Amino acid sequence: MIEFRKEFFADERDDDLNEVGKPTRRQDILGHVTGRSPFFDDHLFDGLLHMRCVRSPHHHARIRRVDTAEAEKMPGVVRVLTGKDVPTNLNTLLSLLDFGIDDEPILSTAKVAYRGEPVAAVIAATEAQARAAVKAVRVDWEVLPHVLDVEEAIKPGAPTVCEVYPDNKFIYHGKYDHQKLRFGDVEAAFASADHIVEGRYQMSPIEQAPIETCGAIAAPEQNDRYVCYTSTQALFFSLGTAAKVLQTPSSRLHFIGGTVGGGFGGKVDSIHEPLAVLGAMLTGRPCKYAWDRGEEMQVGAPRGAERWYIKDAVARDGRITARKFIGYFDSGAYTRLSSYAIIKGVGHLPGPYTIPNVYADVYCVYTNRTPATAMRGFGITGVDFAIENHMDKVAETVGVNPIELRILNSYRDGDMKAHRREAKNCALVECCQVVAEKGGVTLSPDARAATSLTGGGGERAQIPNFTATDEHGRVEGFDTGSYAQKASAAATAPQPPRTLPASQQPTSRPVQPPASHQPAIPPTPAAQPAQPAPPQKPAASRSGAMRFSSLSGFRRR
Amino acid sequence: MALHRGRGFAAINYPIGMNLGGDPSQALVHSNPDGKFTVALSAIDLGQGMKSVTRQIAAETLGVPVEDVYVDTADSDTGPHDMGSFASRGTHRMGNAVIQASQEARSVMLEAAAEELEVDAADLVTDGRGNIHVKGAPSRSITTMAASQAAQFKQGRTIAGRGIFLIPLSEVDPQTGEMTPVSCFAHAAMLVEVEVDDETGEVAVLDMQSAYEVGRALNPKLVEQQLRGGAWMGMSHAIWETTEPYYPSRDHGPEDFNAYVMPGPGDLAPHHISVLERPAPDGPYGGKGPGEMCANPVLPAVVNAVYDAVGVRVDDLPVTPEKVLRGLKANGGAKPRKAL
Amino acid sequence: MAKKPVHFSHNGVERAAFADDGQNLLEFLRRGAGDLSPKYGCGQGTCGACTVMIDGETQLSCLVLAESIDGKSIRTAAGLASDQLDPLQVAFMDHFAAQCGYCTPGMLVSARALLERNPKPTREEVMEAISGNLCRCTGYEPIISAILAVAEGRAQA
Amino acid sequence: MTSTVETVSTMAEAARAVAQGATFLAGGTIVMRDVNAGEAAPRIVRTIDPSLNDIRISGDSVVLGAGVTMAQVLANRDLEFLHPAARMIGGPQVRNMGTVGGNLFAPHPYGDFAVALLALGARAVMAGQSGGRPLDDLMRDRSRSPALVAAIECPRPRAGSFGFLKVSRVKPKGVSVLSVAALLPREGGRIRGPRVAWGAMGPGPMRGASAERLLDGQELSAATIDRVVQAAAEGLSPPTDAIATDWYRREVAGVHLKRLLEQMERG
Repeated sequence: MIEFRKEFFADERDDDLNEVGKPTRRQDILGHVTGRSPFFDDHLFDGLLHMRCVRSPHHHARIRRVDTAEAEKMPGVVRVLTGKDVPTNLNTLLSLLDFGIDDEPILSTAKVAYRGEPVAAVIAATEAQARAAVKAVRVDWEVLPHVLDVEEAIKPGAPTVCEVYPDNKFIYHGKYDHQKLRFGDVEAAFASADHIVEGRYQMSPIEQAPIETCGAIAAPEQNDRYVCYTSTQALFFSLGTAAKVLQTPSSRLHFIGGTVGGGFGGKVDSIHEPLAVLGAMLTGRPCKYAWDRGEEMQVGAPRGAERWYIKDAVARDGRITARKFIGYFDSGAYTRLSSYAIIKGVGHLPGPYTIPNVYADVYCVYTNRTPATAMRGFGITGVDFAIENHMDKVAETVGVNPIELRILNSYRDGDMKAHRREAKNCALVECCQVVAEKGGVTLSPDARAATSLTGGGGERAQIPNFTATDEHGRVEGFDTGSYAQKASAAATAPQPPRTLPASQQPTSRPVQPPASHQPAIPPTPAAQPAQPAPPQKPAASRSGAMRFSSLSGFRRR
Repeated sequence: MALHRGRGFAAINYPIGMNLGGDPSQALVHSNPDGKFTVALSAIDLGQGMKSVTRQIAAETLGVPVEDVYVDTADSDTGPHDMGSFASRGTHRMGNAVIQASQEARSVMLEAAAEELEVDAADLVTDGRGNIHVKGAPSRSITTMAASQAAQFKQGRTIAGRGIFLIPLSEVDPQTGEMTPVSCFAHAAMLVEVEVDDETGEVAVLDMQSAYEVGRALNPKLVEQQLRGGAWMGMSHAIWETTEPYYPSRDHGPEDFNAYVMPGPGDLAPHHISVLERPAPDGPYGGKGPGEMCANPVLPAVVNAVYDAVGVRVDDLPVTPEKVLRGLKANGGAKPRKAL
Repeated sequence: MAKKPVHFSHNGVERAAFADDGQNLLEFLRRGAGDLSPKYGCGQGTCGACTVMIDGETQLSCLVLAESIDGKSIRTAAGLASDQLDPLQVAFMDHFAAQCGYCTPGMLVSARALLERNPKPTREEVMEAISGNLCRCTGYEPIISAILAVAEGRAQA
Repeated sequence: MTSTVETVSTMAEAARAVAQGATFLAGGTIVMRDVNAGEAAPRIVRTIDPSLNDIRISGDSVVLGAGVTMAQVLANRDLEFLHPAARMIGGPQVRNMGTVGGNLFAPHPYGDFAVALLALGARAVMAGQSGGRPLDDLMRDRSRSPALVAAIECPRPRAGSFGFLKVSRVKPKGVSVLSVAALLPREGGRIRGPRVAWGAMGPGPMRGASAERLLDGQELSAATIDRVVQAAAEGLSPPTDAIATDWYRREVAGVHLKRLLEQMERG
């Protein structure tokens, strides 16, 4: 049930290699079948302590008081940690790459913004004792209004989920409350289109569901160092995060992993390592922090939901002449990796097709749910679902065979893509042809004759003469800068960013097309009226000191 | 009751790696005195086969049998920096770093061999079976073990190499989104056949016909693992899974695998895979990364197939029996289209 | 905390150890007996990663009270190979039936139990036998193929 | 709360402990899960009393010790009428562990074996008490069992008069969208005293009163089935969970009952 179609692109390939291309057995397979592969939890320690977290039962609540006194007296309990025990109790994962502002406490102290958010961590001799003590921690909550829907969250007056982003939208480049893609002029194309095809698509939140849950074991090692066995998908992300959160030189941390029971994106967040190492530091004993299955599913970050609105201008023959996207990523309560997934997703638009006019506004939206993170196909799977569902509607609208439609619009070598780079190494046409052949779908002679190597370039290689740009969604309060250098800009921002009132928003041309053209696309989000000043955002970690990031070198924090 | 069959199609491309932070990966390669090589990484094998594919790449580049290479990962004390295993970056980024490290180690190994054979290193080739010989003169040869021993105990050479992959940091234009997002793309097309029960809304996947373009298939069995398992996951995303069944409500979120439904062995559909290989010019031996994109075409293909079967288009995933049944009731029953 | 003595046969070796009150067999085997082949996947009985054989029957060790195995015989994936690998282990290698490897020990125990009571299972019987063992990587097909290959004598032992 | 487990040698001792508030541990699939989650009662009792696993077959009824597992049911040819239900409980491991007695108390969405027993008119024999008590009583409030169940007495249905169906999202093993069991005794072609029971259509296994009413005294004709299907969900209060909404369960209850009845009619 698998074939290798070597006849395709044969002249681009030298198939005469010694090892590459061979069906060699996996290096790790003997360990797997004998049960000897060393996963993080397969390292045994005498006197291992177990950590479990006290979690919010509310979607959104202020923390009035955390009382750990009773829990501390419970059998087996060695220590109960709260936010004050965490040296740097505010982080954002991509801060290691200077992308984004620290927005998420390790153990929250002021408020919680999703159900399951940790506010204390119990360390006990057995897991059962830790579970029992978790129930004995008393938290005095003041429940706050919450918002769960992305489009509700960006309406004026919605509760602020994360004080760093008071309008519930991530700020791109210190300038805009969304990421823009502008290529040509979609509105002009809509105005002259034979057909307009619109759709709304909702990608569901999904659990990575590795059979091994996420976790780490840390233990004191010689020379004042700590070893950490971890299920991480990104060893140095986790190491760098632990060093930052614990304010400890990375040289004191010895991270071991690499043999992981499935990840699918759910083991990038580096949630467990800092707390496991902190537990080992504060108790002087080996300490394990891992999710149980219920936590893995509801507290562990899922693939975030995405909502997409797509509007196409289509010519009678099926050629798509313009495509407009409005996208909302549901980031949950904090940023984690969603802000970057949008960059990646925008670079992917409009899918594997050459469309002369493309527009996208994509929002990273905060809601009172479990923060989202990476999952297999991060930033792409959701929008591909939307695009390919939409392509089917286009095919039906113009009465073209769905496979034929893809080939007709497919990108070819030499075409200009919407992010202004030339398409190379394309192979979509051939994939479509092979599947059509296997499925007994008859294609037209043109579609059969098409190739990825031909038909591209020339006029299709040109960047449009005119691209409509605009300033909507402009915010003030950040220094402008590249998306990759924004942490330093944030450090100097005196106030949380604000969206400018509509009257003050500069626009180079109207971006709102006539309403009749796009009933399914919600209006471009209107600027929000000024709100009362949000609670002061935590600023503890934003001193000006230089620190070393193991991922991106020295930088100012 | 009636069961209705329908077919749905989707095609996708997939970006390999990411532009964030230059997306670096490093590798160190060295031999022991027996001519056996260790590749030290801090990459993660999540099941995708990182240890195995880098092992084959190292062996190919070094010119030694794969059995003579062991990939040691991940230990932050010994493995140099790597961004991690995500974004379909592992094979491409780490593969390139391993090639570079292996090339450097190989050149030292050939110099050691050249000194023993008293020839010019540039005239030497490896046979991939543990021997180094003069090009065109197989009898003038030395084993990699002998060369390594000479390097260690006689010549004082370190048969080792360092490699890194790094792309220039790409800015993103705030106004237009101009950027260099990634370096290459994988591709796929998928035709799914489903059967829909018009009384219950239940959808069964009957058959999947796919074509995946993955760059060079560096290990065809590892590629097949990804494509088969990934397509299963795509089918699962399409019809079964979600952490929030009533999104955006947070109610009834599953907390175990009985409530978090995924297709079982009895829900499988035959999956007929065709692999196309258009080597990526910047990929390790032309390899890309099939690990993520394999799932993506299945989701829309299933949605399109359900529409083809009964005329109900479910625009919000997953395609639960309830959504299909509500659609059928709204349409006044099944409206088979059979357009494909 | 009360400790309870447990005598049991572990992959053919007689052993004695103390179980904690309320301790499950999974923890007991892993931390008490040093057998790391059964894996924790859920602690709820819903994933099968902790599957072991108790007196020849597959059970979920996370849901077995450790002290209840007193006098019983436990087999785990770590005990499948003797002088040589079990044919199922070889078939799993040949068929690329493992990716991350985390479900593999439990899957192999379920497969072994199947073949011991039914050496010539149909595909449906294989699917039924592994239906309590979740795999997130493979899509099951290579696992089914590997087990059928052993049953049909196609795998090399 | 951490839990303490006592092991006693007889059912009588176990029954005393249960009367004092202890939780009884049998197969472990329910109680050990709670122990692992730190949700179990502080005091747990188990017994090694072998009578718990007795199976006694007589002409018109069977007695199953409360500790009989699903696998033991499946291994017994005299219990063939219970095989369709036993086969649908969990995967192989769970069937090797889960017991007849435990299934009576399995929370939603579990308890499909109890659905079959309820339709069959089984009675629960309580430890230390003589005579059985109808499962209908026990199922009314499963959270408060009056005593420890020692065994189940179950009448043997006449061939072809009993059927069971479970609907899952996952195959071959998955939890219930719903399950339904029907006992249709016939007299001269007409159904007399039918019993229909539902799983996952209420807080626990429930009798389907409306279906029973419409079946009683009727021939199992297409017209009868149509009437039953229309009213199938009446009086039921299905929960909404991750698997399905109450709306969906109501919508398809009749469809699946129809399929069960047609399957029984075909034989």
